[in-house]
This record gives sequence, C-alpha cells and structure tokens, in this order.
Amino acid sequence: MSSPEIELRKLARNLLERKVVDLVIGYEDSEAGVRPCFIKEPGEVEKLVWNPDCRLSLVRYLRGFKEKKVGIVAKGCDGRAIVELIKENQLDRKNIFIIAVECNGVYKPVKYGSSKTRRQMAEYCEKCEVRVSPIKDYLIKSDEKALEEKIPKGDVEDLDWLSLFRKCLRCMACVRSCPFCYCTECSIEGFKPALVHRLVDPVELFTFHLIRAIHMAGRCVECGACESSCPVEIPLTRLYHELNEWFRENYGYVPGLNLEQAPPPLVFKEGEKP
Amino acid sequence: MRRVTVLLCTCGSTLLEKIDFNKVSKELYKNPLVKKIEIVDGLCKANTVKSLSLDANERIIAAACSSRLLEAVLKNLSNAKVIEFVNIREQCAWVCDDKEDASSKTIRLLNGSINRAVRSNPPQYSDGLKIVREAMVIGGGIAGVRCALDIANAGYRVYLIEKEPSIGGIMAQLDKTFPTLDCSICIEGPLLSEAGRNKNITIIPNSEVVGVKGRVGDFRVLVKVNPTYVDPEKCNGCGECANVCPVYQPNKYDVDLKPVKAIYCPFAQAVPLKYVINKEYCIECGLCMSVCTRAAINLEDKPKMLELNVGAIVVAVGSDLFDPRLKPEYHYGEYDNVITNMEFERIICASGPTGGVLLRKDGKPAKRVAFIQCVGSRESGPGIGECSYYCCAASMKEARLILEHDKDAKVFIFYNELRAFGKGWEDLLYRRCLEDGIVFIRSRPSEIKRSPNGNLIVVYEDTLTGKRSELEVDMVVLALGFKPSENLAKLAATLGVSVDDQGFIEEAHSKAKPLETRVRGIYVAGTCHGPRDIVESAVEGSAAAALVISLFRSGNVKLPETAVVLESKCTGCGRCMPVCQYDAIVRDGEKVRVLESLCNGCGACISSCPQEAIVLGDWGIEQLALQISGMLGD
Amino acid sequence: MRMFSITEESLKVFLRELSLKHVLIAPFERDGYFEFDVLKNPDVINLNYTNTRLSPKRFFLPQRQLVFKHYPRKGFTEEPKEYSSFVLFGIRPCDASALSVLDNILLSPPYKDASYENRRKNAIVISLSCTKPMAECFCNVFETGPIRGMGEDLTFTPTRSGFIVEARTPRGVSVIEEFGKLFRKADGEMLEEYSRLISKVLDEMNRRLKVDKTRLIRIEKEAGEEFFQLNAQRCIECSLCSFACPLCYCFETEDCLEKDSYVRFRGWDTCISPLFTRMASGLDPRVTKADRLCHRFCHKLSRIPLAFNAYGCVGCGRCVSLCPAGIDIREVLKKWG
Amino acid sequence: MGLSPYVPKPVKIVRIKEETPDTKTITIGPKPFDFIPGQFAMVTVYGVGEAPFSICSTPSDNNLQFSIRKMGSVTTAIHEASPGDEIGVRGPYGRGWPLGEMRKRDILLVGGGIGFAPLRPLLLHLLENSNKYGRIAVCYGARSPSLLMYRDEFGEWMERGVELYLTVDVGEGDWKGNVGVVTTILDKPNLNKAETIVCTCGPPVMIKFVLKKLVELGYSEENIYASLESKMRCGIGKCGHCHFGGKHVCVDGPVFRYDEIMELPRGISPF
Repeated sequence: MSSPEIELRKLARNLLERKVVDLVIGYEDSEAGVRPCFIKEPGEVEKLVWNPDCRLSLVRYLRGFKEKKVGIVAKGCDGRAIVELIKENQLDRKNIFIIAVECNGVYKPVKYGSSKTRRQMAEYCEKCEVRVSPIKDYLIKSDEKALEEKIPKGDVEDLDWLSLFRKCLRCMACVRSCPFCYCTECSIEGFKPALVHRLVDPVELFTFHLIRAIHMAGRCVECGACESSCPVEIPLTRLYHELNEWFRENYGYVPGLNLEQAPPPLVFKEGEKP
Repeated sequence: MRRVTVLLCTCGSTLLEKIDFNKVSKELYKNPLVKKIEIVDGLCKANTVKSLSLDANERIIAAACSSRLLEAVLKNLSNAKVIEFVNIREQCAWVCDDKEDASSKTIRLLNGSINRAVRSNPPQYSDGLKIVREAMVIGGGIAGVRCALDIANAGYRVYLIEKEPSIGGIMAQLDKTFPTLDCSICIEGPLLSEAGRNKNITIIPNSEVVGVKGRVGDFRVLVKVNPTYVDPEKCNGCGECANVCPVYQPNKYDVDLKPVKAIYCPFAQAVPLKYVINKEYCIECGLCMSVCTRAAINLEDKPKMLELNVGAIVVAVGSDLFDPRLKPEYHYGEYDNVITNMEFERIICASGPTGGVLLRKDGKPAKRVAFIQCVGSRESGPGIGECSYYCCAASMKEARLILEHDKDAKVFIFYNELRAFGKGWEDLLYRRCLEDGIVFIRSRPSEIKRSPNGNLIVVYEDTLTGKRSELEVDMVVLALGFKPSENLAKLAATLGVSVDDQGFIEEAHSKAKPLETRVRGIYVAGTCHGPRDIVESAVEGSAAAALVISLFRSGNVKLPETAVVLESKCTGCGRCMPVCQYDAIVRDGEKVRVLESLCNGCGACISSCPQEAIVLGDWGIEQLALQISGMLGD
Repeated sequence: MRMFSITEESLKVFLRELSLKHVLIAPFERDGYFEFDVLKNPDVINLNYTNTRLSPKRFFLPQRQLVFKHYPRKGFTEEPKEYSSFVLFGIRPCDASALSVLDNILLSPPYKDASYENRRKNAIVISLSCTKPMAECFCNVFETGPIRGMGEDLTFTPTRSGFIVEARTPRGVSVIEEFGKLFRKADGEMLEEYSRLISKVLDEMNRRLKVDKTRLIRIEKEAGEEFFQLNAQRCIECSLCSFACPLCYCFETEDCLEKDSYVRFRGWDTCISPLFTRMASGLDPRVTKADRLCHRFCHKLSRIPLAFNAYGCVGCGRCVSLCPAGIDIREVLKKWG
Repeated sequence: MGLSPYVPKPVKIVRIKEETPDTKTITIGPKPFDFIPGQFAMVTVYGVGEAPFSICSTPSDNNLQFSIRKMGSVTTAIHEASPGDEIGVRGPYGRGWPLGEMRKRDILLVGGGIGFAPLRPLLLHLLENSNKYGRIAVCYGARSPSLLMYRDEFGEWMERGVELYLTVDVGEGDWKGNVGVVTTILDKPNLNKAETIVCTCGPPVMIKFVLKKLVELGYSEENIYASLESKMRCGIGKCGHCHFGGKHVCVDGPVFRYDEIMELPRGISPF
C-alpha cells in the first residue's frame, strides 16, 4: 500500500467520523477493476485505493448528491471540472470537500479482448499540465514519479476522423461518463425527430460527435473519461484538446483553472453585445 | 398526420421559362406529406386566391415571390394560420442560369419548407397587453422639444429628459440659422418656453437614463437626476446668488469662451430658468445661501433616482462635434486663432463673449478669415466617413455673417465638394456668397502654419488647378463634422437598440422604418442617428411624435411570441442569461425562466442553450433540422 | 460419427475456398483489438485471438435495420429483401450459444422475428473453442463454453495436431461433406486429447468461479434492494453493457420520412436507459436506476430461464470488462448462485 | 419475405369523432382482423411512429375503433388526421377479457377516464349476447363531466339493462350526478359479489384503489381483472419494452387477473 493511500484512508475516516462530510466518493478495487465507491461509514474506508487505474472522473457523481456534503477524491483534471461546474451553477462549492490527490497520470485501460497486455499511460495525461486540483480542501502528495511510458503523438488532422466516428456505437458512454454532460435530456436522445436520430445512422454519427465537440469546446478539462469509457477507443480528448487550444489562443482561456474567470462564451466584451 | 397544400405561382407566366413547373410538381407529389399541388399564375391576385377555396386550418406552402407582399394577401384572403413562403422568383428563377438548376433548387427549397410546415404550429400572439399612454423623450434639443410638444399637444404626458440644466441643445448656442440668417434662439426660444409651460410636459433637467426594463407599451425607465444644489421648486431665477458668488467658471453654453459664476444659469432664455451650482468650481463659501431669500440652495444635494413608467421612448440625444485636436496639422488649441465653428457662432453672436464683434484672441479684429470644411467628416481618419450634412451651409452662413458685420472682410472657404442641396440653399446661400465675393477654394488644406506676426498661413493645394500655395489669414474656422456623442453607445446598450458602424443609432430600416429602432416602442429623432440639420431634426421630432401617438391610439399591442423555458430540461447553467439583451431571463431556483413581458422573441437564447430547453414557437431544432434534411433530400 | 479433424494447412485451404464460395466473416486484428468483418482475403484471419470486443450479434441483429418502407402514392409497403448467405467463422462458443438463446426468444411461436430468422437461416456459424479463456470469462457457469457452445453448426477445437471439428447440425455436416477432402475422421488419440482439453479448461474456469446456475431463479424473489442500489449509484446509464452483450435483443423503432416514402427502422435499445419504459403520458413503471439495473440482471438470470429454458447470459464477460463504472454481473452470480 | 410480423397493414380512416376535448375516436375500416374484447392493436401513423391502442369497438362491427387521447407525437398526429387518411394497423395482440369465465355470471365494469376504451367492446359484446351472461353493471368515473367518454351511448346502454353509475372528481355545469372518485360508487351495484367477474381499466392509481376497494366489498380475488398499459414497440413479446417480472404486458396481458397483478414488480403493478 502506497503512502498516499494510507493518507487518503486516514483523511476519509477522519472526515466521516467528525461528520465533516456525509460521504466520500473514491475508488475501490474489485475483480472488474478499479471502480467508483461511495463510502458512508468510517468503517468502510479501508476499501479506498489510489493508483494509476483510478481513471474514471468521479465528478459526474457529485450532481447526484446535491443536498449532501460530499468528499471527493479529485485528480487535477477532476478539480478543474469541479471549477467549471461551479461556474455553470451545477455544483455548490460549500457542499464539496475536495480531496486533491497529486496525479502522475493514469493508465490507458486494457479492454476486453485486447491483444496488448503492456500498460501504457493514457495519451491525454501526457498533455496534462495540471497535476493537482486548482481548488482543494486537502492535498495528498504523490510519492511516486510520473509514469514514464510515452506514446508517439500525432496531429489531430492525421487521424481519419470519419472512419473513427463510423466505428461509434452511440452507446453514450462518452456522454454519460463526462462530468460536463449534465443535460437532463441529451439533444440526440429525445423522441421527436431532431438533428440526430435515436437509432444510429452512420452519417449522423459525425453530426453527433460534432455537436458534442462544440458543446465541449472551452469546457473540456481533458480528464479522458469519455475516451477511456469508449468501447471502440475513439480518441475524443484529442479532438477536444484541439478545440481547447483554439480557445486558449483566441481568448486566453483554459478551462478549470480559476473560479473567477468567466468562460468566453458567457462574456461579452464592450461593443460585442448586440 | 398533417399534410400540406403547395401553391406554385408562375408569376403571370413570367417564371415559366426559368422553372419547369410540371417537373417540380411531379417531384413534389412524390413527397408523402404533400396533399395537393396547385399551379396558379398570380397568388397576389385576390380572385386567384379565392378560387382556391383554402381551408383556414390548411398548411400552405406559397412558392411565389417575396412574402412581404404575399403574406398580407394570403393571410387575409384565406385566413390560413400556417403559411410557409418560398421565394422561387428571386431565389430560384432570377439567380439560376438554366432551367434545370432553377427547377431543382425550387424542389429542394420546397421540400425543406414542406417538412417545416408539417411541424409548425399556428403562431400565438398575446393580444391586448396594456399600454401606458405616456411617453419619454430623451434629449431636449430641437428634435426632442419638437417631439415632446407634438406628443403633449395630442394629449399625452411626456417626460423630457435633458442632461444639461436647460433644454435647447445645439440650436440654442447658434447665432443665426441658414439659409435665411434668422436669429436662432429667437426661433427656438418660444418653443422652449412653450415646452416649459405645457402641462403635459415634465422637463427633467440634469438627468440621464440609466436603466430600461419592460417592453413596448410598458417600459420602466430608471432615470438618474444629478444634483444641482438648488431646489428648482424654490428657485425663481432672480440671480442674486450669482451676483454674490466669488468664483468664476467657463460656461459650456459659450463654448468656454465667456466665464460665468459657479452658481449660474446657462443662458438668458434657459428653460427651466433655474440656477444651478457647478460643484467642480464651488468653494462652498455659502454666500449664495445667505442672499437667497427662498432658501433654495442645498449644498448637500444628492443624486435622485426616478422610475418612470412609459409606453414609448423617443431618443433625441443629438450628437457631439468632432474633436479638432485629433487633426494635429490644424493646430487647434495650440494656435490662438484656429477656432471651431461653434466658437465662431458664440463670438459672432451679439450676446456672446465679444458682443458680436469678430475679434482675435489678441483683441485685433479678424479681417481675413478662412473656413476649412470637412474637419472630421468624409474621411478615413479619426472622424466619420460620411458627409456631415450641415457644415457647407453653416460655413456659407457664417461667411455671410462676417460680411454682414464687416463689409471689408475677406472670407475664404476651403471646400471639397460644396453641397447646397436644401431648400433655399442654392439661392440664399451659395449664390449670395459668390455675389458677396467670398472665395471658394477646392482643397483640403494640408497644414496651418503660424507666421511670425501671429497670422495664420493655410497651406493647401487647389485641386482644380493643381497649384500648391499658401494663404495668410487672421483666423481659421474649422467646420467640424458630427460624431456620435460620448455616452451614446452606453445609452444604446441600456435601451437595447443597436448602433451602426459609425456609432450612430441604427434604424430598424433606413427607408421603410427610418425612425424606429429594433426595439419596438423606442423611436429615434435628430442627429443621434446620423448628421442632420435643424429642419430635418425638427421634422423627425414631429414624425417620431406621430409614431408615438399612433401607438397610443392603436389601443393595444401585439407582441411577438416569447421564448419559453422547458422546466424539465433546464439545468440552470445560465448560458442563456448574458445572451439576452432584454434581460428577460431570470434565475428561478435552480432553473431559469423567461419574463414574458420583457422577451422580444429574438431567439438568441435558443441558440445558446446546449440542450434545447428553450423553445420559441416553431423555431426549434425540430423544425429547422427537418427543413434542412428536406433540402438535402434525405 | 460427427467428429472430424483438419490440419492447420488444410484449414487455410478450407478458409480460402470458403471465402470464394461464400461471404466469409472472420476475426482479424485491428488497432490492438480483434473484430469480425467480411474478409476477401482469408490470410488476415487471426486464430490466436481471445475474443472480439463487441459481440457478433450485429450480423443477426444489426444496430439499425429497416422494418419497412411505405410508399403512400403507390400504396404498397416494401419489406427488406432476403439476406444473402454468409459464413461466420471463428466465433467463440459463448457468442454462438447466445445465438441459440436468441433463437429461443425471437423465434418462439406464435410470432417469429422474420428478419432474424432469415439471417439465421442464411448463416453458417463455425465456432472456435477457447483453450485460454480470459480473466473476465465465466462461460462455465452457463455451460456455454469454453469448448462447445450451443448455437453453432461446426465447432473447431485446436489441438497439438491440428483442429478437431465437430459437426453440430445437419448444416454443419453438409459443410464437411462439401469440403470432404480436407477433413478426416478424428482418430482416437485426438479425441482423447479433446476430452482432456475440455476437462482441463473447464477445471481451470471452475476454480475461478463456480456457481449453481439453477439457484439464480431466486434473484427474482430476493432481489436485494441494497445490492442494486449500491451498483445503481455507480451506474452512469451508458448503454455499453447492452450494446456489447451478445444477446441483449431489446429493440427500439423509429419512423422517418424519406423523399417519397415513410420508413421505419429498428435498432438496439437498452433497458438501462430511462427512456426505455417511459410512456408518452409521462408515466414510467420503472423509474429508478436501481429498478432498471435489477431488471437487467433479473431478465437475464431468472426471467429468460423461466420463459425460454435458457439463460440470458452466456458468460462472455464483455459487460464486466467494458463497464466504465465497474459493475460486475459475477457479483450477482456469487451472491445468488 | 412479406411475413414480418412488424409490418402494419394500411387502412383508411373512415370517421373521426370528438369524444372529449382531448380524446377522439377514430374509425378505420374495413376491419383487417377479428379480435376478442380487451385486445389491442398497434397503430402506425406513417412517418411518425407506432403505439399500442385498445380496440374499443365491438367485435361484431365491420370497422375498428380506437379512442385516442392526445399525448405524444403519434396521438397528436392521429388527432390531426382527417377521414380518408391512411394509417397502419397490426394485431390483434394480447389476452382479452376472460369471456369464458363470464358465462352466466354477473359482470361489473369499472372504468376511469380514457380507461373505459378497452371496456367498451366488452360491454357491447355482453349486450349483444346478453342471454349468455348475468346482470351487467358499469361504474365509470372521470375528472370532469366533459371528460366522460361515450356519453351519447349511456342512454342506450341503460335501456338495454345496464346498471350505470357515473361519477366525476370535479363537477361542472349542470352535473347532478355523483362527485368523487370511482371507488365511492363501487358499493352501488346490486350484484352477487362472490360470483361477479369484475373488469377494470384506468390510470394505475385508480386501479390500485379500485382493486383494494373491490376486495373490501367482498368481490372474490380470482374474479377481478384489470387491463394494464405499458410502452410497447412490437406488441408480440420481442422488443422487451413491456417486459416486467417475467411477463410481457403485450403477450401475457394487457388483461391480468388480481393475483397476477400482485405478482408483478412494483411500478407496473399499481401496488
């Protein structure tokens, strides 16, 4: 057991015993791999783990506990997601106890039937510049070095997005795992005929991903939840990263870094407002 | 299942040669949503429409010319609530090269509209909303005063908001008006005092509009009244206070040329004729308080906020003049005798600082005077790009005033294009000027130099002869162009009206709706929407008044459909709120809600909502997506 | 005797000839994962694969398929045409078993799912036994593998000296007859190795997870709220488990407009979605996530067994591996089995 | 193939009648199939969608009728249709009312609002064959008098010997009848309770309280039947939408006996 893990359990026990929080959302180990867990009793804290397989962002669960005080294990990207969501009125800072864990990157998941067994660091973690959550109530430092494995990088244009999107099953795992997809009804799911039909049409997959990419632009914190959940491994974060870069260049905005800075689509400069 | 009737208009057979109507109707008839197709030769004719015997509940696609004309005709004659218009004349027949292209474009556009019409619902108007039959006029210049008087005389209350202590505007500062050289204040003065006396007009001087809420017929305007430190209810304008005041200040009315006391009345004909204190200069010695028999002075005066409920607003705030310092080659503010035309007006005015004698700063009379036109207009520099309208006539008028005062004076006018297009301008101004020996030089002088004796030397190239030369004069008058006033952008933003690329207020339509803005119930008059002269400003004041009166007489207003937030879908992310320029979206618990009275149905919020939680009539993703897919043909 | 053998060389010839005569769908490797697709060149077939990430059910129940096209002007309704025959080579016994379960459900009288029946009728399914099951696999629980499945026509099992081939259906026998020269009768030694292999692999899997499947019927009555509540908290309501499952067959329909016709499509749906049971009136008999999750497991483990005498799970382990939230059907098996 | 059970048969709308402000009864014909009262059919509005509706006309009628309340996209589209329009139907599906059980017995029909639609074919069928059955009583309630369906037929029913008890939640206009939920009139019919077959349909809440009340009043549990509703896509037990606790509403229902309803998981079962 690593020392951050010991520290995490100690903290969680403390928080729950002193009733600082009603529950702690963290990761536990199971036969099916590392998965989210919801610790309500101090006795359960020994379940908590912290390792490079803790990849699914826990932030999306926060909205389910709106009235409760929740402790959450947050990587750098998760913290950034919380920042953005607070700005979008989806979360209340005072109900969240952020247990920031210093993150050295997570492993790319090895999925069913993979021919590869070697563990690799996820590509989006390499681009990550924020290893610790920008807002936090407690910081657990890492005692390990960053994961070494490097993946050759490519330009976003190099990918054949059309054929990548064609693989998409529209299973919605990207949408459902994303901390930012909090719409009560996704644009592409309603009953009425809309831009994207409910049943998968190969052409509309492209529309779906473009709609999603545009909704993510300037918001995505590149936590990689979508990409790691994707059954056909569409490198979605690469696409969103590119859009984020555009935002950074044009508006100087990097999502999730500070609570004060309003997202560019919400700000009208002098004379810009019609 | 709704199905549609398609009316194909051949436009009196003129479209036959560009559109293959048989092919179009054959193709369209494949579409299962089409109930019937009628080819007619003039949908704009009452007989044609009547012969179609359309049902009021029918969904109709009118493929013809512009909906501008047809909408009224079809809606009146058929009572149909859902009509989609497809302009196959301008958009297909006239722009496509060959018949095949035009026909296939027609088919595509129609297929899109068929899809749309099937999903459309009859529009819902909220009828009979209340109208507050009181108006607000912002700005007390000639346009505003004229407008306020006309509305008041029709029997409606008017609030006249003026930022200065007195109404009057630029016209009150002028000496004479062109082309007839009548005394300016003698014309405006009676109007001002009439406005002051009119029981229906409430003049609120020293005030500005800081907030507007509501919609046409029911605006709630927040007005900030700045302190004047003299209670206007008590002040009777006797002037004792000014007599004892020990401090002088430059007077804005006299373009800072003639100092007045810190407690002052801007000019003799001011309305209201009340004294005010300029706190920047006041030393709070209290002398005025000691002499004021009515105890009108209160040095502790604070700004007041008023909320006025009005049904219509007329913006007549006027404009500012170009700042000549931005043209360093003319050395305004640096060389003593380079003056602006507004300064000239005050100097030449009998009640002005020199008692009407054209004197230089050094006290010598100005015998040789040059006018430079188009300073800050018709240029790509710091001024406005277009002609400033009034200045050719004004300079000619001023040139003639010089000669009226001093027959021996020599006047030169440096012009670019002399524009004397108004009534009497050619005869009363231009020809007289020529007869009087005023020299017109076609040139935009490149520089003004100062000679050792204090005279000015205008450096120019005559563009008619191509000759470069220099002209020595005693005085140079710069004919300044208009520019949008300093606070116009802020006011426009407060009101929700738009400004054009020059910064003037933008009309709803420059020709069809020249005095309406894009906010229903807010009208515009005078130079705040572009350069004008006095006549035109007054005309617009009256015209705007007519619009206000017709709104008040109409009984009720029909409001557009308003946006509706679907509560079940709204996540309260708030992205719609900054987008709404009418501030019609407010937070309601964790979600947002649209204030129906404020919403103008512009639809900006809809596009900002990531999950289509805001709907506005038939402009939803459903209709648009289907229209697009119909056009694309899948 | 329905046991045959084929050498590795002959297998290559068999596949090549198969691909010439039929549409051949077989596994190959792409981007680190295996998938099935129509192969023109059988050389790319990779027989050392574990299993495909997504199940081959899409060849029988496509994610989106036409139900009908109605031409109102012409007044007739067009249905999809007869599907052409194809050979599905190399699917794992668990996935093949899923087909037999689907046969039970979708082809049960009085109504038969015509398009499924048609595809099924036109497909030759050849399975490839698992000799090295993956960590997620638990086909031993439902006896749907690892060596023999239930829905295949032919079963190929690799041994040291080539493949044992078992003809499971008359159609399988006819394939053997068609390519008779490539197959030999399996000799005793091979058969011995075959049965040794079966017990060896089965033992290995039983050591990992052994459940009495007949006891799973209890889940319907004893569906412990807490267990499902706990997992529902985790569940993010993606449809991955259903989409990856080789026998999740629930479908949704959708009507569209085309240029000259009205069209209806059907395609995969998932009971995990909150829209699954919501009626137009807004009534929803199954509101909570826990109810939906419970339904999914109950449907597979107790309701299908009660109604169709087969289990709604074949133990392929896809849902276990792919679930982003780590929801594990094996926990259900352990708890109630 | 031509044999797909999912393909509807196009039929023409013959008549449309406005039943209540939000409900219309459409008549389509000629009837493409025979059915048992209580069965339903899948109705397709081409290009919009398909939904299950109870058949509300009598089996002896040459046409089919459906009473449809405006709710979602399909029902809205039907409300916008006009006679002569083409819609698709397939069916009949599901288990109807237990006609065999009813022989020589008293019968009580309890309906709520639109829920009377599946009871109407039963009532008409019983009246047509009244010699085979005992006394017939109907308890029918709606939110307001204007929402009572088939009002113009009430007189005829009573003439033919039906004991009709009406109630509304909120009275309006010249309503002189009972005000209150339908359970308040369940004790009025004078029937041999132990032997009476009760058939009920309505919103889930109503069914719940009606079933409770019926048992309280002494009706026998094995004689009580209710028709349930659920989202359906196929109507023939393949699509999975109406699968609840081992039962398909489309195949095993929509008519369930009291004990079967109690067995169903909560949600679909009103209990």
